Formats: sequence, structure tokens, C-alpha cells
Amino acid sequence: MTYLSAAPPLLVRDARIAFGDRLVARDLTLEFPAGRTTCLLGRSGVGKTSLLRWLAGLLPEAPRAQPVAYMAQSDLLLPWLSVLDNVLLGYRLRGDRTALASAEERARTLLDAVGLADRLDDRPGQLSGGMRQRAALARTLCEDRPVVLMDEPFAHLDAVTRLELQDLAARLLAGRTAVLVTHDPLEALCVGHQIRVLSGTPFIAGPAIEPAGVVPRDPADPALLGLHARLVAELRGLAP
Amino acid sequence: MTYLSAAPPLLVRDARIAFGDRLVARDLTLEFPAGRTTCLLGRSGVGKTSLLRWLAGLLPEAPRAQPVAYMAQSDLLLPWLSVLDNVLLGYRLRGDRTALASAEERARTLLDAVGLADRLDDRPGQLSGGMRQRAALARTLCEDRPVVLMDEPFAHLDAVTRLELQDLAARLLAGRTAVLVTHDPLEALCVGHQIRVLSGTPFIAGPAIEPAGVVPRDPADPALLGLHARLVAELRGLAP
Amino acid sequence: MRPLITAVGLLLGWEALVWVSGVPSYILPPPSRVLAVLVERSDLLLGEAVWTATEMIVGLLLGLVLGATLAIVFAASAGWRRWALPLVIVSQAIPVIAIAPLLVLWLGYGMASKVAMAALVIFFPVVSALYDGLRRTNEGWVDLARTMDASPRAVLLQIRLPAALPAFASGARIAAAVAPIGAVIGEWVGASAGLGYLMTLSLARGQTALAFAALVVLCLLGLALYYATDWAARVFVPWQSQGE
Amino acid sequence: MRPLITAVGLLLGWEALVWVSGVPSYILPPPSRVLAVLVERSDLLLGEAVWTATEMIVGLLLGLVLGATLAIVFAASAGWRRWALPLVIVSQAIPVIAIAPLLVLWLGYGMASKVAMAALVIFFPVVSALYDGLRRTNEGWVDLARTMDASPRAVLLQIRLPAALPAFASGARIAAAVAPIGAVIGEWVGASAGLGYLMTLSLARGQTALAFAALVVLCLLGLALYYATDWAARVFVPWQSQGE
Amino acid sequence: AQDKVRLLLDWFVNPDHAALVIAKQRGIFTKHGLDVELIAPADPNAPPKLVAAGQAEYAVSYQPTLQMLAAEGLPLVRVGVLVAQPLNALVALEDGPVKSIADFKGRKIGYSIAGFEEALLGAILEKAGLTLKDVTLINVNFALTTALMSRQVDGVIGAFRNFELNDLALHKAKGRLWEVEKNGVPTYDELILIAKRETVDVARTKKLLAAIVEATIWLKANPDEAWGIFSKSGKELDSELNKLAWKDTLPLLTADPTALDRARYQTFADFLVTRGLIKQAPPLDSYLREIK
Ligand SMILES: Nc1ncnc2c1ncn2[C@@H]1O[C@H](COP(=O)(O)OP(=O)(O)OP(=O)(O)O)[C@@H](O)[C@H]1O
Ligand SMILES: Nc1ncnc2c1ncn2[C@@H]1O[C@H](COP(=O)(O)OP(=O)(O)OP(=O)(O)O)[C@@H](O)[C@H]1O
Ligand SMILES: [Mg+2]
Ligand SMILES: [Mg+2]
Repeated sequence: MTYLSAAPPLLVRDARIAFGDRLVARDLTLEFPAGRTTCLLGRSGVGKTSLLRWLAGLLPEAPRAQPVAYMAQSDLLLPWLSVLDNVLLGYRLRGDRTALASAEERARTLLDAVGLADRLDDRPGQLSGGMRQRAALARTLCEDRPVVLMDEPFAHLDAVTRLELQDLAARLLAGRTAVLVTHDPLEALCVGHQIRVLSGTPFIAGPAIEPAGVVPRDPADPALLGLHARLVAELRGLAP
Repeated sequence: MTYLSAAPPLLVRDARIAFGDRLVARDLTLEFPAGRTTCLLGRSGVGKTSLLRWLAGLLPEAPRAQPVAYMAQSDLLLPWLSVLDNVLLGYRLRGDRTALASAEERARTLLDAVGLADRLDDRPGQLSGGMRQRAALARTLCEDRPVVLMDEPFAHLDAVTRLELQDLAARLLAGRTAVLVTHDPLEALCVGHQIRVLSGTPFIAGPAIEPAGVVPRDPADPALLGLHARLVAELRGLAP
Repeated sequence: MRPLITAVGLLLGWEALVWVSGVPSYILPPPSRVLAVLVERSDLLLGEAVWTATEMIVGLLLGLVLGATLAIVFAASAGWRRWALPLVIVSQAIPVIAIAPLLVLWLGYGMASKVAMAALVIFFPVVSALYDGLRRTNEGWVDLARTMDASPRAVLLQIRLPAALPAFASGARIAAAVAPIGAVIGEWVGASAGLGYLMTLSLARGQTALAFAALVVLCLLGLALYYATDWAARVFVPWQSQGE
Repeated sequence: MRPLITAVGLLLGWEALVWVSGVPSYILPPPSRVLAVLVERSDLLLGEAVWTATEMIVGLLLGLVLGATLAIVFAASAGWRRWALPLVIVSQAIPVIAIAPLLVLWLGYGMASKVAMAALVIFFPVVSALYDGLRRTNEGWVDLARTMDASPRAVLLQIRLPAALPAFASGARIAAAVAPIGAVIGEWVGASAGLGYLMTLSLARGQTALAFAALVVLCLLGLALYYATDWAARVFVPWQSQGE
Repeated sequence: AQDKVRLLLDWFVNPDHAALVIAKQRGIFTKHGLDVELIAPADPNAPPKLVAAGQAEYAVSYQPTLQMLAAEGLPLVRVGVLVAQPLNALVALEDGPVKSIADFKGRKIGYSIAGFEEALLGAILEKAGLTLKDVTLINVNFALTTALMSRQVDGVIGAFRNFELNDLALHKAKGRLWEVEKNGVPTYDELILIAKRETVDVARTKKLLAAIVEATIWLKANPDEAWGIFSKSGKELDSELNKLAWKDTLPLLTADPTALDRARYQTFADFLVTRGLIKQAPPLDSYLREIK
């Protein structure tokens, strides 16, 4: 289930993100290294979602280079499809029957992994908030794309499920270029090959922080503690 | 801004919560002590939201005893109202003009406290996810009710804002009977007078855990560390 | 039970209206007389009702299919929209007398021309409501589909269309309610038949009670069609809201 | 520019249709002839158009107000819904000829009876669409309002109603499109003025070109009213989706 | 083989069509080698146009209508006549305020749109020293008697003498009637048969007229049996009013459907020109065809 072909890096060059006269980013140049997971941290409203949408090619001026899998901040499940069909949405939309048939197995495995094995036929309206988020996560991972963009994918999960799914995600993201927005510095330290903190209006990205070791890291690792403090300080707006 | 009259306790006696043949709780008897904040923890899908809705009188069989302020898991901002008007929604709905006039000051103060002072006239559609959640939080706290029910109120906030708003909430909830669902055991330990873990299907509530000291507690307090481990173990489904 | 009580209540209200307002019975006959005629001429009424009911049902089905197709085409193609939308709007302004000979010329004296006219009246609420619905899909879903490399066609058919089904149901309800009048208007085209014909005939001949008996049958047909459509809409479109 | 190109294109299409299908000009006159008549008789047409436009606009306004009121009443009260909803549905099945004498009896031969008839046609899409919209509010909002001790009235007016405004706009668009035919139907009631009257008269005298000139003016009025309503709907209901 | 013929009636089937219905029901058309389909249109304006467009071989129409359509250039010709006198009349209630035509001054008169009733009324009023400006004209569509009985109008033009008086009588009201041809309007043929100018089939038309003659003779001789046949030919036809009208209509049916009085057409064309309904009278031969 890992992605074998070479994943591309993601490049942002001189980008400008604005809504009306609200400038979110200006002259933004950033690189997300190929085949690695970058975690984005930043105060609420700084522009993380906007950057992710830019990377997904969803903002008007944004280019759309390579296929991506995008998980938005809200779950965006379609109320008229079962959980399984929601997870297979991409394959259904692309209308490739053979791919769809072979993806179904993958979807079931993923739904099992996120703990929804017994809810395949439920409608999203029958799920709890966390279940919905897990279904959306399964859908994103089922897409099997070289680039994966995820906006707060674990926000509604309990601590235990969260750790399990961080592991799952880290495993499935191996070899892909992933950008993951999170509000939990520890989570960023566990699943990210590198971490960038966005701050300011218009925002700028802080230097890449690259904890040692392989992902997923153990949250109990004392080496992460110092970095955690540094990240929180950066978030507070204090230079590291 | 604290609530002065005596807040009532919340009692659940022999309650049954079910959706179709999905039994969420049976013979549930629980008490939430008056004037204190209880944090609910539990695995995703265990029934936290359902219990909160039961307490708010929103489930068919649920009694509705006292006025509550209820913050749902999704923000439920009305897209056609400005942020300020969304916060004042309760007063507008009750149609009491004098109360509305006097509440506006309070709403502005609260919006300032949650960092939205410069977004009063924005529509919800122009806000980021975290901003929306902060607006919903401000709305809930603006209601000034003896009983406050909050479902994952800080899920979309960054670590720093989260701490600030936990403080704010703890201050404003003083003297009220509050039930707060969260997925972060540390958060529960910081803001809750007592903590209960829900587990099982149908769920049962674990024994009340009451950390020492006054809320909001310092998350760095080493005394909380042991309790944290105990909570995570309980979440894992291991008896403490 | 309830619909029956309602019906009896309405009939009593009508009877009372006749007595209180003193409307002459050749303008508004009391229901008692209409009921008598209804029973007496049930044979005649039934025959015409079958004809009109057929027009209504075929017209509604045609209107639904045509309306849905057009709405989808409009949502899919700006070109079509630019050319055909004004045409569709304009089509609603055309009185039957202006094009009745044209329809006969093309479709003959039989039911086809009547159904065509009925469908012309019925299809518009469907186009309009569904097209509106297709335009106001939750943009989040559309964005998601775009990241999944969905073709515009797939977005339309698999995202926008199901999301707009409540709007379609709304349009279908309106269409069902106007189907009777659509059928009656259609009866102005081609040869004389149906309840509308019977009504015109009996009104011109001073048989107001018979005309109102025909009207009662028409109303019952209309109610039946409306509630059938409403029921179908509830069964087949269980999700209600447009957004999340 | 664009509407102009569309209009010219449609006229060319019509001309082509006439030539290709060989429809005789006393059934469907070619646009060239209609335009000539349009210019020649512009005086007459304008006078009748003012009359019909007044009926359309007053009918639409009345229909919007009446429709919105009824929809809100239906959403508020199950009792009213049970009694009046079938009545409203049935009202759509009533052909004008059946109640024309009644309307004249009550409202006289002036514009009132015509506007009443037009409003009867126009108000239904508004009731139906708005009532549908009021029924399918995001339940989360309603629950929230309930925890805020909102009265049912406040929930209806401050939550359900604004949430249903896109549905209202949808109904208003349909209403605007059927307003011209509503006005023409209204002119069936004791008319001696208006485009519908002019059309009937000229068709009876074999002056098909004049009838179609009147029809063109009617269609233009219809388009103008539709696009004005569409514009108003966009401006006053900027939020689009029902849910979140 | 039978010659298939479509014949459009002017309106819904009524006793005015007695000869046609009887000819069909008693097989008289068949006997003359014709398979006639009688089509009652819902829209009274449509039949002449459909005949002109070749959608039917014959239609029942009215002399004034034919003359107006001919003036508009429709390729129609009159090939026969069913009722060779006007049926149209001005009617008021006997117990109403109107005792003579002059009494209409300042009152309301209803009409149903046929295109020329206004002209008829104008002529009638002028004879009584009034003009159209002295009355209010109101289109009451087909509800002539209803409008009259409910006193929303004081008189109606466009009433047929064989129907509307009976209709009033059935509602226990009595009407006062002024025949148009005796009050300033030249006489004309109320019901005629028309065909398309370019394609009139003389042989077939002869057969058709012959069948109509035969049917007319028979039904005048056997009115009761004929009523029985007529009223059973359609469920909606068996009404009290039709039964009363039947008696009044039979004498009005012309014995000679082939007759043509050219002078009558010339006079009426001049009348239409004077009343401003047509600009110029088309040549008589362009729309009259005598089938002998
Ligand atoms: N409307 C509904 N219809 C059917 N089942 C429902 C409905 N709402 C909740 N459930 C079920 O009830 C159970 C409890 O759901 P609830 O939302 O209370 O969980 P939760 O503890 O809040 O979870 P989370 O942490 O994921 O929000 C779940 O199994 C869910 O699928
Ligand atoms: N559609 C929009 N219209 C106007 N302003 C917008 C829109 N979307 C975002 N913004 C503004 O852009 C800024 C960045 O928003 P964004 O959603 O990217 O923040 P974020 O970092 O994702 O925040 P959060 O952590 O709260 O989700 C905010 O000030 C927000 O108000
Ligand atoms: Mg965001
Ligand atoms: Mg929940």
C-alpha cells in the first residue's frame, strides 16, 4: 500500500494569496520536499488552510501541477452516499471501473483501520463527529496520490484513536509528499519529517524544523520536549 | 461577569439514549455537581455528543429542566448574520430589547477576548475554521446561563489560543454547572473540577476524577502527569 | 380519516359561502347540487377524467424528464444557457391560442398536441428549481471533486445533481400542482375532449353545476397527483438540506 | 451586447424555421413580418403593453406577498396547513373560465379581477418553494435556537425564514416567468384591454402577424421581469446554500 | 374505397351541426362514398387556418369570419352553407331596464370574442341613434347568459337566437331579442362550409353537399328520431338545453346547402369595409365557389 513512483516536491514561488483586500500572503516562496511529510503550525487565522487550498490548486490564481489528495478542514462527506461509497468517491468520480473495483478492497481495509468496519453502509448523518472525520481520512488515504494535503485531520479524535491514526497516516504517507496542518505541536513532531510555523499578517513561514529519527516518532521521546517548547514559543510570536 | 445566582446540579436518572436499534446508553444515572465544570472524555463514537444533547433537552425523550447554553460540535453560525449578530443570537431570538442592548457590550468584550475584535462585521463565510469556533464559543459564553454545555469547544484552535481560551472559559464558567466534552486529557485536567470517562457500548461513565487545586490548573503541574496517564489508560479501555 | 374531515369541512365552507354571499347558483352552484350532478353524470365525467388524467400524467412525466434534462444542460454548458434559457423563459409567456394551430399542424388533433402543451406548462418549474439547485451546491464538495480530477460532467452528475435533488423535488411538487391546469390548457389544442372541454362546454351552455362537477373531479385528480409526487419526493430524496 | 446577439440569433432561428418547415404565415408569421407590424402598430402595442405590464407587476408583487405569507403560516401552524394546503393546491387546478364570473361578481370588470386572477397563478410557486425551504432548515440551527429558549415564532422568522430565502428566490423566479401568462389569463376575465386581449382579437380576425407582434412584446415584458427578479434575488439573497 | 374526409366544426358539437351529425350517424356520408371524420376543435379560431394549411379538407365557419380571413389573404373558399341566415342577436333581460335599443345608452354590453361583434353592435347602435361610445363593451367570453342573468351586463351581443333564449328560459328568465339583420346589419350566412382554395375537390364536395341535403331532409321529417340519434352520439350532448335548442334549430337549417347569393356577400363585404374591419373587400370570386 505504499506509493512507489517518485513523488514530486511542492514548490510555491512568489505566490500571493488574498481575499478581497485581506492579504493573507505576499511574495510567498516555499518548498515542500519530495517524498516527505511537512507539518504546518500557526495561529488560528494565519492562513494555513488558504496555503493548503493554494497547493491543491483551489484558489483562483493557483496553478495545479500534479494530482493531489486533499482533506479539507470540514469533512465534506456526501450525505446521500454510504460511508464506503464516500471513501470511494474519487474512483467513482473518475469513472474508471477497473480502478474502482480494485480500490474497494483498499477502502474496506482503510475503513477497518480507522475503526469503521461495521459502519460501511451507514449514511454520514448517522455517524458521530469523530467517525465522520475518520471516514474523511480514509477517503483521503484511499486516493493513493503522490501528493497528500491534510487540514487538521485528527482534530475531532480522542487521544488514543489519534495516536493510532497518526501511525496509520505516517505509514501510508511514506514516500509521498505530504503537507499536514495541525494545531498540536506534539503531533507535528511525531508525524512530520519537517515542521514549519506560519506567523504574521501577511504570513511568512519560519525555518524548517527537522527533528531527528524516523516517523512516526514516539511522543514520549524526551528529545521532542525541547522542540515542543520552541514551537510553542514560535507560535506565541517569539523568535526561537 | 460571573454568574451569581445558584446554579443547579444536572441529574440524569435511568436515561436511555438510542438511535433506532443503536443503543448508546441504557439505565444511565449520572450527576453533574452544581456550580462545577465536568469534563467528559471518551473514545470517538462512544456517545459524548449524544449525552450532551440529552442534557440540553434536544433528544426526543429528554426532559428540559433549566436554561442552558449549548455549544455544538459544529459551529452552527448563521451565514446571513455578522459575527457580532451571531454572538447575540440568543438575545435576538428571545426578542428582549433591553437585554439585547445590554448584552451587546458583553458580546464585544467576549469577541475581543477571543481575538475577533476586528472581525465583528464579517460574515461567518469569511472566517477561518478556528475563528468560526471562537465566534461560537463567544456566543455560548455570551448567553450567561447557569448551565453550560460545550462539545469540543477548542478542537480547531492552535495550542496558544487554546490555552488562552481555556483560561477565559474557566473564568467565565466559575459558579456555573458546566459539562465540557474534550478529546485532550490534559485540557480536561486543566479546566475540569472533575473528569469522567465514558466507555463501552452502551456506555457507562467511569468514576469521577477530581484533580486537586483550583481551575484553571497549570498544564505544566507535574501532579497532573500521573492523572494524564490514568486517563489515557481508561480511554484505552483498561481499568485504572 | 383526516383528509376526509378536511374535505367535508371544505365542502361545508363552500355551501356556507354560497348561502351567505347569496351568489346565484348559475355562477357558483352549492356543493349539494354539484354532488348530485357528480353522481348523476358520473359516466360522462369518468370518461373525460380518464382523458384528462392521462394528459396530466404523461404531461408531468414528460415535463419532469424534459425539465431535468434542460436544467442539467444549462448547468453544464454556458453556451446552451445563453441561447436556450431566454427561450425557456419566453416559452412561459406564450398563450395557447397563439400556437394551438401550430401544434395541430405538427402533432395532429390527437392527444400528442395536448400533452405537448401541458408539458410546456409543467416543465418550467422543474427546469427553474433544479437549475437553481444545481447552481448552489456546497462549494466545498465541488472543490473536493476537483482535487479528485473529476470531469465537469462527473461533478455535475455525481455531486451537483444529487445535491440538487431536494430542489428538484420542490420543482416537481409545483409541477404536479400545475399539471391539471396544464392539461386543461392543453385541451384547447386539437380536438375537443377532457374535463376542460366539458367545463367550457357546460359553462357556455349554462350548465354550471356540471361544469363544477367536472372541476371537482379535476381538483381531486390534482390533489391525488400532488400527494403522489410529494410522497415520491419524500421516499426518493430522504436527505433534505442542500449544505453539509 | 450579448443579449442582443442572442436575440438576433433567435430571430434568425425563427425565420429559418418558418422557411424550412414551410409553415404558412397565417399560422406562424416570419419575424420579418412581425417586426414590420411591431414598428407599424407600435402605438397600439405600447398602449396594451402598459396595461398588461401593470397587471404583471401588481400580480407578481401580490403573489410574492401572498405566497410568502401563506408559506409562513403553513410552516407555523399544522392546523392551517391541514385546511388550507389542499385548498391552495386545488386553487391551481381551477381554470379561469370556471371562476371568471365569480371574480367579476366580486371584483367588477376593472383591473382588480385581472390582477386577482394573475396573482392566483403567480402565488403558487412562491408558497410551494418557500414552504419547502422552511421545512428543510438545517436542524442544528433549530436545535441551537431551542436551547436559547426561542419561541417557535422566533425560530420561524429568524432562523427558518432567512435560511429559506434562497428557496424563496427560486420560487420568485418561477413566479416572474409565469407572470406574463398569469396576466394574459387574467385578461380572460372581462377584458377590453391588454396584450392577451389584443392577441385573441387579432387571431380571430386572421391578423396573425399582429397577434405575434403582441406576443413578442409580451415575451419581452416577461424576460425583463424575469431578469429583474433574478437580479433582485442575487442582490438580496447573497448567501446561497441551505445548510452550513 | 371510401374517400377519407376531415371536417372541422366551428366549435363544440351542438344542434347547429345537426345535419352533419345525422349524416354521419345514419351512414349517409358512407352511402355517398365518404368517410367523414367530424372534429370539434376547442379553439374556435383554429379551424379556418387548419383548413388553409391543409390539416383538414373542410371546416364549418361563419361568413364574416371568412370574409375577414380572405381579406387577410388566407386561401379559403366557401363551398356550401348550413344556416343561410344570421343567428346572432342582441339580447337583454325582459324584466331589465332595457326595453329598446336606445335604452342601452350608458349601459354595459357583453360579448364573446369572435372578432366582429363590435362591428355588429356599432351598426345596431347607430340605427338607434347611439354610438359605441355610449355603451361600455365587456368581453365576457362564453359566459353570455351568466353575465346577463347576474346583471353584470345589461345586454349581450353574440347570442345565438336558438340557444341563449332557451338557456335563459331554463334558468327561469325571459329574454328580449333584437335580430341583427333587422337592426342595421346586412343579412349574412351564419354557418358555411369552407375549403382550401387551391385544393377544392369539386366532385367530393358535391357528394358531401348531397349527403347533407339528404340528412337535412330526413331530420326535418323525423325530428324526434333525429334528436334521439343526435343526443346519443355523445354523452355530453344529451342536455335539456340542446333538446330545447334542437326544436328551434331545425327550421333554421337550410334546405339547399349549395345555394349562393353573391349580392349578399358583396353587401356584407362593403359593410365590413365601412365598419373598418377590413381595408379592402377582396374579389368575390377569390373566396366564393359555387358547387352545382
Ligand atoms: N442521528 C443519528 N442517527 C443514528 N445514529 C447516531 C446519530 N447520532 C449519533 N449516532 C450514533 O450514536 C453513537 C454516539 O454518537 P455521538 O455523536 O454521541 O459520539 P461522540 O462520543 O460524540 O463521538 P465523537 O467523539 O466522534 O464526536 C455513534 O455510534 C453514532 O453513530
Ligand atoms: N472565503 C474567504 N473570504 C474572505 N476571507 C477569507 C476567506 N477564507 C479565509 N479568509 C481569511 O483569510 C485568513 C486566513 O484564513 P485561513 O482559513 O487560511 O486560516 P487558518 O490558518 O486555516 O486558520 P484556522 O487555524 O483557524 O483554520 C483569515 O483571516 C480569514 O478570515
Ligand atoms: Mg484552517
Ligand atoms: Mg461528538
